[in-house]
Amino acid sequence: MKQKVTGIVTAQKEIAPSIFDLWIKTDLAKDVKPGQFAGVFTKDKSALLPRPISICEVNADRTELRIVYRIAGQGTKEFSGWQAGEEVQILGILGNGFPLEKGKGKKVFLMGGGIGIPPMLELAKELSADASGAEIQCVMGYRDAKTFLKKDLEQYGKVYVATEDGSVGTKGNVMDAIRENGITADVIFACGPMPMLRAIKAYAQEQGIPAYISLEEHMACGVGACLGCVVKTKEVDHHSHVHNARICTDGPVFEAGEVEI
Amino acid sequence: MKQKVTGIVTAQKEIAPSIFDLWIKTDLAKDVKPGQFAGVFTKDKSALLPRPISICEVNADRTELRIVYRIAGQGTKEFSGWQAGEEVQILGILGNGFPLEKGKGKKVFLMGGGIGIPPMLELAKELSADASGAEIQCVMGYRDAKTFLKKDLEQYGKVYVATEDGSVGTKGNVMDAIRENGITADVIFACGPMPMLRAIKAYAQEQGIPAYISLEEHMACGVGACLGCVVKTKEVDHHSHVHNARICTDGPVFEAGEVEI
Amino acid sequence: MSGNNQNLNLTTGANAESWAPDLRTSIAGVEFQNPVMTASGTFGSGMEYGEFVDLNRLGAVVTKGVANVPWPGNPTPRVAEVYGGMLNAIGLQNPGIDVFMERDIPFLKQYEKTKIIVNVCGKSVQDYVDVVERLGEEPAVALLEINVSCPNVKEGAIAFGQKADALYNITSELKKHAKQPIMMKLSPNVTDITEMARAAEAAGADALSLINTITGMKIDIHRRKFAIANKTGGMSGPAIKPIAVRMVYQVAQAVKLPILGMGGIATAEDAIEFILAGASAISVGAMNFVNPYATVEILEGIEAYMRQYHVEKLSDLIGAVN
Amino acid sequence: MSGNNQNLNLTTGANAESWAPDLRTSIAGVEFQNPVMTASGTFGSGMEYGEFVDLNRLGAVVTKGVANVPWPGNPTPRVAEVYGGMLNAIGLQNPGIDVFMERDIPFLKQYEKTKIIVNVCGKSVQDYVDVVERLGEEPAVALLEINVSCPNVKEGAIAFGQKADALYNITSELKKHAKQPIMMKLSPNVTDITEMARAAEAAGADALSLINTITGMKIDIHRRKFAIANKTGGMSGPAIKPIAVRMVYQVAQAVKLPILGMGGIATAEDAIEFILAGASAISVGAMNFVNPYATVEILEGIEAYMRQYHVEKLSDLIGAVN
Repeated sequence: MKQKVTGIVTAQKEIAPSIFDLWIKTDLAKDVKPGQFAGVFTKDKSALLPRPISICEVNADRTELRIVYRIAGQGTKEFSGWQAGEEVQILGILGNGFPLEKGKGKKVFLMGGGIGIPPMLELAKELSADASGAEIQCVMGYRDAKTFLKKDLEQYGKVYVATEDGSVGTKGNVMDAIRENGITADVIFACGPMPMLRAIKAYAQEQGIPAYISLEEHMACGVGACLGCVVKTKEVDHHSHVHNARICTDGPVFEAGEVEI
Repeated sequence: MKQKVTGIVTAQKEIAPSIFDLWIKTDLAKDVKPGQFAGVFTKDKSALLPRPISICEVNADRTELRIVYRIAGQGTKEFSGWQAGEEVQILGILGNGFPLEKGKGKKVFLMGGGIGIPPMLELAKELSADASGAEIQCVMGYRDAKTFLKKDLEQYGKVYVATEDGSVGTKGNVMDAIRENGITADVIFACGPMPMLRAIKAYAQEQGIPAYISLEEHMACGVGACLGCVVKTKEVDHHSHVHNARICTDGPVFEAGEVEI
Repeated sequence: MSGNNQNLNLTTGANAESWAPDLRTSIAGVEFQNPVMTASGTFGSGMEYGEFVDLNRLGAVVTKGVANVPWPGNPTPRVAEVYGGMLNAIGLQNPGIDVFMERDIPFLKQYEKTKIIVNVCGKSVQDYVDVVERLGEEPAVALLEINVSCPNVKEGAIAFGQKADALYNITSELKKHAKQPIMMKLSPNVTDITEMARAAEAAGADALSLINTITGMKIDIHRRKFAIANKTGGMSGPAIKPIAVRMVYQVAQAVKLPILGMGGIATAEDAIEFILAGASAISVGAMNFVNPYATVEILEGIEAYMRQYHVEKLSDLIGAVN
Repeated sequence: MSGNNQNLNLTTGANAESWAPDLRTSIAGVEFQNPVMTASGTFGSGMEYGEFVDLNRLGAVVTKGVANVPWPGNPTPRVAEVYGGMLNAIGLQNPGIDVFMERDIPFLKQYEKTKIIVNVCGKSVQDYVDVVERLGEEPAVALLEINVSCPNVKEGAIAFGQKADALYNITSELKKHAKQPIMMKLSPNVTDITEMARAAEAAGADALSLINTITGMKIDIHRRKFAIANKTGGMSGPAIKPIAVRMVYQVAQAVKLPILGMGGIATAEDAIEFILAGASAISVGAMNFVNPYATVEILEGIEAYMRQYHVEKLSDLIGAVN
């Protein structure tokens, strides 16, 4: 059930320039699925709407959420100043997350770009924990050598890195890394900037494999009421009865072929 | 010179129900005159205007301001939560304060009602410190037995108390206390609710003595620019060239005969 | 100078007295258990917020606007945050009256204590007539709110809401076809809101709701682009409340029609301000997004205020400012 | 879902490059050293804020409105705080043109780098004409801002600002008598701001300034009384910014006249938003009350932005949104 709750910050640190790693104690952690997100509220009454931020992972006893975010404005700037012990307001858990079952026993690509990398961690963790033994290949795109979360991901699978400046791994983006390493997969899970997702959609189509991509859009309510965060869909969707799915509630994860991006 | 500065809270406690006693370290304390006030800012971006609050006193080495205020809304409610060490924004020092020289060597009434009592403390202190040896008679009106600042005032002069519920001193208001104690004065300094100030104005006129009263009005800028906080004056005043003096800069203290209240 | 005066915090006002204030109110002969409703477009048809609040506690659910056929709405981005509020240009995306009758009405009928108010939109008078007639078949719909003031659709809508004669014409036309009482939703984007209110009254409107959103704009200075694809969006949230209260008061002085007041209501204090200004009921809009429990908390706050000041009936507060 | 995007904080943008952006701008042939000005009525004639900022750093001081004779203004309370802003109903209290010419003009003349813009108010066309003619005697006055949009005075003022024909008439009449270029200050309390802008342009106005305040109301729910003696007041502050930006953009699209943009500007980011929307210069209003250093901080922030994005001339930013 979705709720707005008070959580307590347990730890926060900067893990790359203006990328912050925040742990929050909250009951919402109990049943998080990989790829779901939370709405985090500022304490600034001039900035009222929740900031949608994807869950990076939950701790072992499922009592705390980890979110890794980039400072992108006054809201996230405020978040970066939060101290352990501080009470914060969260709306969650939102969205449907990645269809884990599609990866079971398969050879998978987990592809993340920039601040789209964090949700891949919980996904890698849960896929690797699954008895079916999926083969997890993480392909992560960074700006530079500040490869945040790389070590975390390596616990669960092989990690291929692409950097824009070529300082680590393949010079270029995640598609370049796939080519350079000559790797393949039966299914793709991805999160990142739109150009990357478009490239992945095209690649998946030419390979004839499914790609589950996590989209973002400016949101207001986060619960499916306001129709602010829609994406054009190939088919008329069940809710809108027009070609508009709600990213917050029908997504944020869609099979790439279903959405027009 | 007026400035907006960052001060540091050094102490705060509740000295009567929803009456708070706040000390702030700031250079603004250097040249405060009794009856002047400061604009105190909330940290809540939905409530932007400074709250005008009169200075209760300054410490011996003039490095800290003391303000005693009542919780009257969201702004003062926020103030009441401020902890020692916290940085706060203040605009000051504002207004002209009481004309100390008018009390020198005289028999004076310092009359305060409710949250109008605090500014009387610095005034009593400075009058009593003056070589001319004014005879200080404080007449303070409270709701009930919670006679905040009474002990502070007693350091500087005789204190007569009136309480609405009669629990301490004279039952009634400050005028009742004057009659009951059969006391008189050559000059009055007063701050409090409008009905009290009107009664004092009438009393001063019938006694043929001057009364310097501190007025309040809703303010915006606090520095004389917006013309929000005016009071009708008997004479055309020098600034407005109509019968409107600015309480924030021409006041807040006026000789009772000069203003229409 | 004895320190500024501001309102005391209401929530301190509740107490455990045995008597219960009478929160009932009515609009155009329709009785509501209390004055707390939802602003069209911020609450869907209640499904999403049913997870957070008991819909049976609301005076009414005012639905998202529905048209004769499905509308796809505007391109994204459709929403942007602004100081103390937000802009939206959804463009009245809706599944059309057929789906609405089959899916949304039956859902809302489950909540027997809560009245159903349907917001009706269209691009031509005939569009509105078609929807109004379909809704006439459904007795569970208590009241129709006619959206002639959406700033985000090119044709129709706002055109009817910014010219008194156009408002008069569509109102009188809809009155001929409507089985339920009709409540015209007024646009704040006008020179004189009372002129619009009088036109609606003269044309036979049964009630008025105001305000719709105020047209605003946000520019991303780093990309030098509009924050919203539609360039302009309708502004809502606490930032617009003083404008809304002013218009509710002006309209209450100008016409006899009951008013559903809205515009930035975030707290019970806000709601009471609208009621004192002349609103018979109030709607919570964008603040549902900020606090999904807002409607019920506001309801409880209104009751606390009535206890604090010993107000027996809500009707004693309507228009009671002086 | 990879986290929301918002603007980066501008102040990180400044750097120590040697070149200096050209901040000069002009309105109706008047050259200003930079685009940062003050909104009429929030800055007096500069005396009070000269304690906080060096008036010589401003593009111009726009004075409090001055009439042909002293005006007493409205009863108190005249101001009230609202969410993200304030309401005021000062009622254009002013000492009249005689005192203004003897006291305020000589004071402002000391600041040679800063242009003087005088805001002119009146209750009849003749009132305005009298003031405009007196100001014509003073070459130090660079530009006249004609206040036809104060919502807080009963007669005149707003009446001229809410009807296109009335605005046309007063504008063309004043053009006959004005020695300086005239800038008509438009009211946002209209259905279509572009209609007003076109009327002013057609009548020969040299420039436009917008927006004036938006009429609002606040009710003290505990006393059940209006927070302001005048009942309604003009709303200003960050809360109204999106409405102001929208109107500046609409007007910039509709007419060729230069625009002085204002309405809730608190930061350099806000100021740049207005400039991108089409303003040639901007005024800081109510935020002077919140941060008396706001004007100069905004000036420095605009320069930092221009350095960050290598914008050589301010004119490259005017209307540059797309």
